[in-house]
Amino acid sequence: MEGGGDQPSLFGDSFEDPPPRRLVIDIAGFEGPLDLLLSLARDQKVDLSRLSILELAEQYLAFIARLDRSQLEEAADYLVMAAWLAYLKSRLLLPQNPPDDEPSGAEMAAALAFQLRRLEAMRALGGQLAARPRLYRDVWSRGAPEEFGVAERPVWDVSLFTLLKSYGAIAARRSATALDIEISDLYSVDAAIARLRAMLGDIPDWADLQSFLPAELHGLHLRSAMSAHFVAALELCRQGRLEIHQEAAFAPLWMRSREGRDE
Amino acid sequence: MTEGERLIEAVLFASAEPLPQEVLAGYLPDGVALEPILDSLSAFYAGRGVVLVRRGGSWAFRTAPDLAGPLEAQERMVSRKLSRAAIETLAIIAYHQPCTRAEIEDIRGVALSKGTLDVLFEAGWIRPRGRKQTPGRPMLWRTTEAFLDHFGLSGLDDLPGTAELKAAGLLDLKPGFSSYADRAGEEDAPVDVDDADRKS
Amino acid sequence: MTEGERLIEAVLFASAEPLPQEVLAGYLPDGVALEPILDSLSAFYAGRGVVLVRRGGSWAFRTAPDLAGPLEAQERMVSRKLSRAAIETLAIIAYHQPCTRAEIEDIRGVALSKGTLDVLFEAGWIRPRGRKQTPGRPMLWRTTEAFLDHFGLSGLDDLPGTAELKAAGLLDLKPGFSSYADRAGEEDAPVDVDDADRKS
Repeated sequence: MEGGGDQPSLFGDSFEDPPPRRLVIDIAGFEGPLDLLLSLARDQKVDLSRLSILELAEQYLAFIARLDRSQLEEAADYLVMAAWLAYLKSRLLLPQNPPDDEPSGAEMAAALAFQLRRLEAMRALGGQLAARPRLYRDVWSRGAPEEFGVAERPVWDVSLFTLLKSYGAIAARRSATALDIEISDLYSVDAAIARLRAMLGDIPDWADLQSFLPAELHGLHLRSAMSAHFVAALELCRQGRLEIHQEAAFAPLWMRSREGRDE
Repeated sequence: MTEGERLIEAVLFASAEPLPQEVLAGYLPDGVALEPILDSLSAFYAGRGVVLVRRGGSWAFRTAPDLAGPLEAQERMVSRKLSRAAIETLAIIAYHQPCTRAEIEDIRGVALSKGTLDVLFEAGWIRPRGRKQTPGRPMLWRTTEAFLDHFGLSGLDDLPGTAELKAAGLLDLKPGFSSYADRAGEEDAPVDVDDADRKS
Repeated sequence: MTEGERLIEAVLFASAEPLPQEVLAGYLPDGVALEPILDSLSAFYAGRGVVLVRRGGSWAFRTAPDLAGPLEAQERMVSRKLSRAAIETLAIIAYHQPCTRAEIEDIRGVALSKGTLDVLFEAGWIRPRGRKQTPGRPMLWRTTEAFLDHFGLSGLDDLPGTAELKAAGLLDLKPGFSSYADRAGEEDAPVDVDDADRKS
């Protein structure tokens, strides 16, 4: 990827919110990149301690390459793992001395192998646990419990789960009734009109609308400035103070001042 | 001990009702007789803390009648359910303590009925502690050590915060209702795939 | 058979739930020790159709696990089928406890989805207890006695394979090779409920 840095583009992507962070994407039935790796490792049909991490990295990258874009767009975890494995691969293939503060390729591979063995062990234990004789499925308690004692002592039947769930419900209810409206910090159309109007003298010839955006903005602020300036340009055009043209859809928007151009 | 004896012992133990002989016989493999098994189990349990008794044509385990005295001497635990209002009130006190009755009502959005605080007080989970320095000087409520004990908490600090409740799936905040803002939080800035396309 | 043995046998037999040792000891006259009684009863019932089992600090009579097949006709409480993620998470907590949500996510290499921790918590098999003394002070999760009872374990030391896993270093909670999962939620931003929600 070339340049660009941390400034997201204004076009290309929608203005929608990013996907929720905890969304777990099921790629072909896998539960996360580690699960996919473990499954690929099993296909090597060797003991996990003698696994070829290099081969595994290649298999993972090949698997990811086969997925279509629509699946990948939402699966950031898988892509980050792919990037990490590509880096690991380069480290393993070109074993130069890493800087002091970075692990060597062999260390990285060992850490990954450990992760896989630990996950496999936990998965096996989960299976063993689920297969144990379970209460009220395989094993039963006294069917006719008896109670003795004349004096009664009440035992309140309420669990921590019930208590917390109940508080969760109250908190949700409360938050639904209180609507806080925060002051907008996005770029407004009014501000953009005022700004463009002041700059009209600086646009004697065709210039890209984007080059007139305030330089210090990022992220949503930048996007809001872009849309506000676009609307502002249309308004100034309507007032006959600005001309706009665009060569094709999604191409840059050119504009120039009509000040002093009146026939 | 034979397999037949083990099986009949387990069946009688787990049953909620006395079991008729025909039902018991149904558990045994063909050709295994029930009577010798019941005889040997009765003989075995005679004189123990639990005895095998026959009620008409049915059989059941019961605690030995002579133990009634020593067993009665202990308090009997009776399980009781707490009302929803009481649970909610307890949760509010736990999270907002010290707080007054009016504050609880404000948070729940309904008036507190007379018995609700009483039940929690009798259970030993809340107690009044001081008064609020506002007109009327209302009592302030707090939770007790017994509250922590019952819920297995090592301290009030163990109670999960709202973010943690949410993470554990115990708090469902419907987005869009809680606040309205068209502000750009830096960390939430949408990540754009087309970074490279940006003209500079 | 001693009177103490008869009493404890009767009390345990009469209860569907495991009883804590302190409760059992309450039934014995002063000066009578509980441990030898429990030892002799367990030895006595070993191999029978009904067995005496330890569940953490509590004891209960249960049908022998090998009779599951023949007892099939007994009423079953069908519990919700556990997802693979839930079973794995339960195993991780059981073997690494106490551990935080982030540690579980690190071992599984994926963020915990909704309906994993809360299902286990609701079943009564896990509970939060204490907080880790690291930045953000995340909650620590542990298994409960109900977990032991459900899975037929006499204690955490009864979990299979612990020694081997330990020897292989697989019970280390060392973080994984890269922190690729975005776990901004729970650990970094504890919300102070008191301050946020408190009305004054």
